[in-house]
Amino acid sequence: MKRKWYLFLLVALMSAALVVSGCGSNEKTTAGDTIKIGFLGGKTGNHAHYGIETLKGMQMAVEDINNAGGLLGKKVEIVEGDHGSNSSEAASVTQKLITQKVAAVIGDPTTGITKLAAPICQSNKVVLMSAGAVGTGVVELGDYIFRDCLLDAVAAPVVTKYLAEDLKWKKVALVTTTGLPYSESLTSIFKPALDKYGIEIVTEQNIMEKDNNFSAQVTALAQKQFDGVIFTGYYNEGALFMKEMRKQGLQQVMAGGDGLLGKELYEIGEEAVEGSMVYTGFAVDTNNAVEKTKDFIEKYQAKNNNAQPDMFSAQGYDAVMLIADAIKAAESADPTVYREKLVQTKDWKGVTGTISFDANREPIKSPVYLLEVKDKQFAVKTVIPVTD
Amino acid sequence: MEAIFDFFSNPYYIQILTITGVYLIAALGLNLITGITGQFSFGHAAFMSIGAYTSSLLTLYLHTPFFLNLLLGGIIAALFGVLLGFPSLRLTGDYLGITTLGFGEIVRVVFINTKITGGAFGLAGIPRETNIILVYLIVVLTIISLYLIKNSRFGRGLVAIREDEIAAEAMGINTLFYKVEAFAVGSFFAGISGALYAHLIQYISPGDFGFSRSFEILNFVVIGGLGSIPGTVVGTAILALAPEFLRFVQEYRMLIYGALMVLMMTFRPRGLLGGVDLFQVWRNFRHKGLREKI
Amino acid sequence: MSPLLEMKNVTIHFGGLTAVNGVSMTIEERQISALIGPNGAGKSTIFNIITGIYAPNGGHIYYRQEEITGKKPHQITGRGIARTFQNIRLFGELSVLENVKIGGHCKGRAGLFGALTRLPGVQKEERLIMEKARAALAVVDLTGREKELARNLSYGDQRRLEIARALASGPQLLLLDEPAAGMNTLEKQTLMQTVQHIRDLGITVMLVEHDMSFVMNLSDHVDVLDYGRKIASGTPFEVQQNPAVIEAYLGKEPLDLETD
Amino acid sequence: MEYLWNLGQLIAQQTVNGITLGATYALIALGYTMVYGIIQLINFAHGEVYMIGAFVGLIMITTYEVNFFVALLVAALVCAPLAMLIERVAYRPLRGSMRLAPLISALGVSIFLQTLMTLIQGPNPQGFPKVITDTVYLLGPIKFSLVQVIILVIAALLMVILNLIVKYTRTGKAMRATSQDYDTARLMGINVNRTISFTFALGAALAGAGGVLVGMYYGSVHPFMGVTVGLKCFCAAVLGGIGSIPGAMLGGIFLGVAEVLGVAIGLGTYRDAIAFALLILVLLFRPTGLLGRPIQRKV
Repeated sequence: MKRKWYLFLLVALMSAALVVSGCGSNEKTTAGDTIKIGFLGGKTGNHAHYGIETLKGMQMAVEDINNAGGLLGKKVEIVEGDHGSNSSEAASVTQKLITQKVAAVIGDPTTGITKLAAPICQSNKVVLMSAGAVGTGVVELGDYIFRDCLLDAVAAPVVTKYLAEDLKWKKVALVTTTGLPYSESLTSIFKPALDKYGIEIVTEQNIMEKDNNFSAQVTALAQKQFDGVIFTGYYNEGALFMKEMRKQGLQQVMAGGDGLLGKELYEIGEEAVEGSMVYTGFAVDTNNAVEKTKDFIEKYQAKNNNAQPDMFSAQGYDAVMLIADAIKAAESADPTVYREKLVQTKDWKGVTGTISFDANREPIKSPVYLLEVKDKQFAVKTVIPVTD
Repeated sequence: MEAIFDFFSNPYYIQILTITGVYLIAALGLNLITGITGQFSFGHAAFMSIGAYTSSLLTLYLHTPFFLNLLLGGIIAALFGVLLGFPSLRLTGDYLGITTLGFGEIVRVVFINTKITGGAFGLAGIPRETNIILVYLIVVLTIISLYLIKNSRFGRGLVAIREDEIAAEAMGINTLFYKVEAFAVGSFFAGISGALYAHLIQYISPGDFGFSRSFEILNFVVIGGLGSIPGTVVGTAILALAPEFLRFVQEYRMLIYGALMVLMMTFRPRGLLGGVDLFQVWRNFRHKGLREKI
Repeated sequence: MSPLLEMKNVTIHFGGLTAVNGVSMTIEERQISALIGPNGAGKSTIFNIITGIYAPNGGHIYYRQEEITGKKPHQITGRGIARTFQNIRLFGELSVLENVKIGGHCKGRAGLFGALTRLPGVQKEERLIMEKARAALAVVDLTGREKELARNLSYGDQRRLEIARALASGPQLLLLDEPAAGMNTLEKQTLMQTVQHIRDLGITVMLVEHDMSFVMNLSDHVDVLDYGRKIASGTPFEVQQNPAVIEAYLGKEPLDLETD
Repeated sequence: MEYLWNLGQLIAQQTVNGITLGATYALIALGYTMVYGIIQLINFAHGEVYMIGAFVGLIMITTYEVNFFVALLVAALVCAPLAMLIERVAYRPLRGSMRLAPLISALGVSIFLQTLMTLIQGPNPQGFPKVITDTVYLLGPIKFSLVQVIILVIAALLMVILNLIVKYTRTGKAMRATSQDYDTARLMGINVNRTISFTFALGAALAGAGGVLVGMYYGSVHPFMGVTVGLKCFCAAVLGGIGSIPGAMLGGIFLGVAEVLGVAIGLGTYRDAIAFALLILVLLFRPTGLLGRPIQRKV
């Protein structure tokens, strides 16, 4: 009998929880008070890092807008939707944001979840602005789907050109993380670029995400001669891969995309990643930064114990600002209306550089920052403008 | 009344109820395999993925009608159930469990390495065909099928295998064949569920159907009460909705979810409705009610 | 007339142990035969070989002149051989009636398709199985207790339920593995009448039993095993006089020759 | 000829790498096999115990700046009571209920510990400081790094200690008796609860040490590191014959070598499937694993 009481208590607690959460989402907000912007991302789970940083950037943008008098005379407010890095939950969360009448959904830097949220936003005619989904086939999912990140299709060729012409690389080893869409897609972009600028791929190796033993692949690499490694995966594997290379006595450096960007790269990789190169659409480069960017960096540091902002927070900031500017231009927070203005964005200046949307709504961003690990820090090696 | 109307006009609630229904179909299939026939299966999500990919690929490349694709998703999943079942159902208990788990992982890795399924990128742009009415219609059909099976010569054979396999054999039941059949039917429902999932979420990737999803479905069945059909319904409803209920505790959500699993098991080791005959409970209730009236 | 069941030179090894060694025997139709012998003589193993749970390493088994050696248990049951188990193996979580209905499995054919469609043929079959089940319960006098759970029955009732379950399959040969174990004298008396009744229904009975008075009073024919070999065979009277049998039992388990 | 020489060298080098990987698998597999041997439970939370061992090692080295070997010892000492607590809270109340109940409870513990660690340490991988220098020894054409040598020596040492405990101590004998026959052991006056607790502690200590070794070898730890490794190590235990201690060692090393060689011949993308494919093959032909006792059908 005693046990049953616990059970009832459990059920009662859960139903109470339902009521509480149900009430929260059901409250009727009159559309006139505020303009709501939805955040879709993981505050918990595997990809929480991206989600938390994106949200920080968004919150700073909203603060700036509200301090400057709001948007169309209204306050802007963020509605948070945490999907716990879980795909089937992401669908419900997106749906929930839409029922809360957000003017736009901003978020998830991961391509998979963006693709999942896209059809829901599209069919409800709500703008989805992903602050980082770099994979292929994203904006094709509908004309309400946007992204504001540096595309690898733009950056990788520019960087390859630099490797070939300035660093005189002739031969490379190409390492892909199979099972990781980001990495596979980046590899498929690098291959024609390497070919175009006359760099030969002497060996291709595959690794797995969350893997930590690369001795087999590195042993295979050791049999070849090459100038450097093109690594298309994430920083965790990249750092461990370089460690294994040094362990086996190989001294080449690697170059890769912004998947390698994270302090973990040198925290895990230590000396092994010194000299490794990473390109990105945003870098804390106080010497060359424009006023707007400097301002963002300072504000971020003031709020976060002097920590430096990363790509995700900067893209989150720009995403909100892009939407806000389109709303301002259209004088309406209705997605079906301001979308027209958003599409026309040309040479828009954000904290991450200049953004234009091309005919397919793909962002063309300039410049590309090439960073280098130096004394356990990312230092800007060169800034390459994108001319196209 | 208005509250109910509000509830059903809120797409967010519709969405989570629909996805719960989709999981319920898979869970009912697993209940047939694990609850009624007593065979461990730790790779149920793999059959969901087979159904999901089959139906999505047919829709995207051959443009065949949705209902046909849905059905084919179930049938192909059932065929794989048979294919896995014949060699592995000779194993028992945990050995069968770990083999099915291995099968699930192999299926996932194969999907990652296959071009036409989009590899690890997954498949996007699957048309939305699933809606709440269709899902619950299939849920009802699934429940009816399970009741029909449970109360038939075939179903008695399955229960006999669960209770005592050697005695079941001695009763003239071809145990291997029956187990494979149960596996096929369970996988069929998983395949249907997967196909519905694909046409609801509109994007699938191999990672959506890993072993954690398999265990999630097993959770629904065990916590509801093995072998009990209402139990599976209750278990799935509670556990599939729990992460949504628990949203208010934010990042402590999964912490509480994990603790709840342990608590539920320690307080009701046979599951919420395990060993409870609802008809009996209802009769007792009515009986009592009558007596009080007199 | 040819025998119902014939074993020729059957041998089985478990690891290094030869549990049954070149045993041949015949079971005549409509008789009650008994298989006796000290503990570990291989009696239950022979049952398991006949019913297909073990495949013998050598020898042949014929049932109605057809070879059934190495067939699967369900095939053998399908041919009309049913059994009970020494350590009761009922379906404990199921009711008495459900247990017996599962026993009647062989009497039907409906599979998955039948379950889902419930065609008239299937319903007729269900009624037939129900009839058989009730009849079998009547034979062992368990009528009226259909809804009880098998595991809640008393030990003696569980043994009788096992017999009913075996009967429901409509066998021509019924193998009873120590049916009287754990029963009191009164229960044994009733059981004896039941077994005789079963024989009168035209069913051949073969039993393994330790209770000698039970065996000697009931059986038409007795085979004696010792260390996996057959050492004697004949009527109860002949067997009791056989010096080899007396020797086998001496010092182990005194042969209870009292035949009250 | 030179090609063959290179190939031979490659295979030999990969085998050495595989054995190192396999030795860490074996350490974790031992915990699975001992617990399964004694209460027939797949302890799915074991992978999380390993993960916590790795984090304890990390914290000891970075925050308390202790010696690597001290960190190893502390990790083992923290994991042992943790596993005993898990057993007490999540498994003991379920002893005697149906087989799947403790399994679900184990999964609950697993989710709980992962989330707890994410809350405390954040979801990102963390670097494990380099505590051992990158010295490389050459044995003919084959390279051994100092880290590899340390892992092999420590793993071997731990397994020897385990064998001594199981074979010669009173509790070890009680463990073996309980795994042979639970009820008889209890009737013989063995304190079954204590023996089971001890088994969990022993397995967890090995896993904790394994976690630190892996953290040091690969230089990173994260809250979800126990999931795949846990499953693979359970595979290794089944492969070797679950319940058998030498079986777990053999299975772990076999799996490690097979995986590394599989990657070397270009099956890298199928890496996670290798363990399971091997397992299924072995089970179909030897249903109780390589060194498992064959099961006799009891009638």
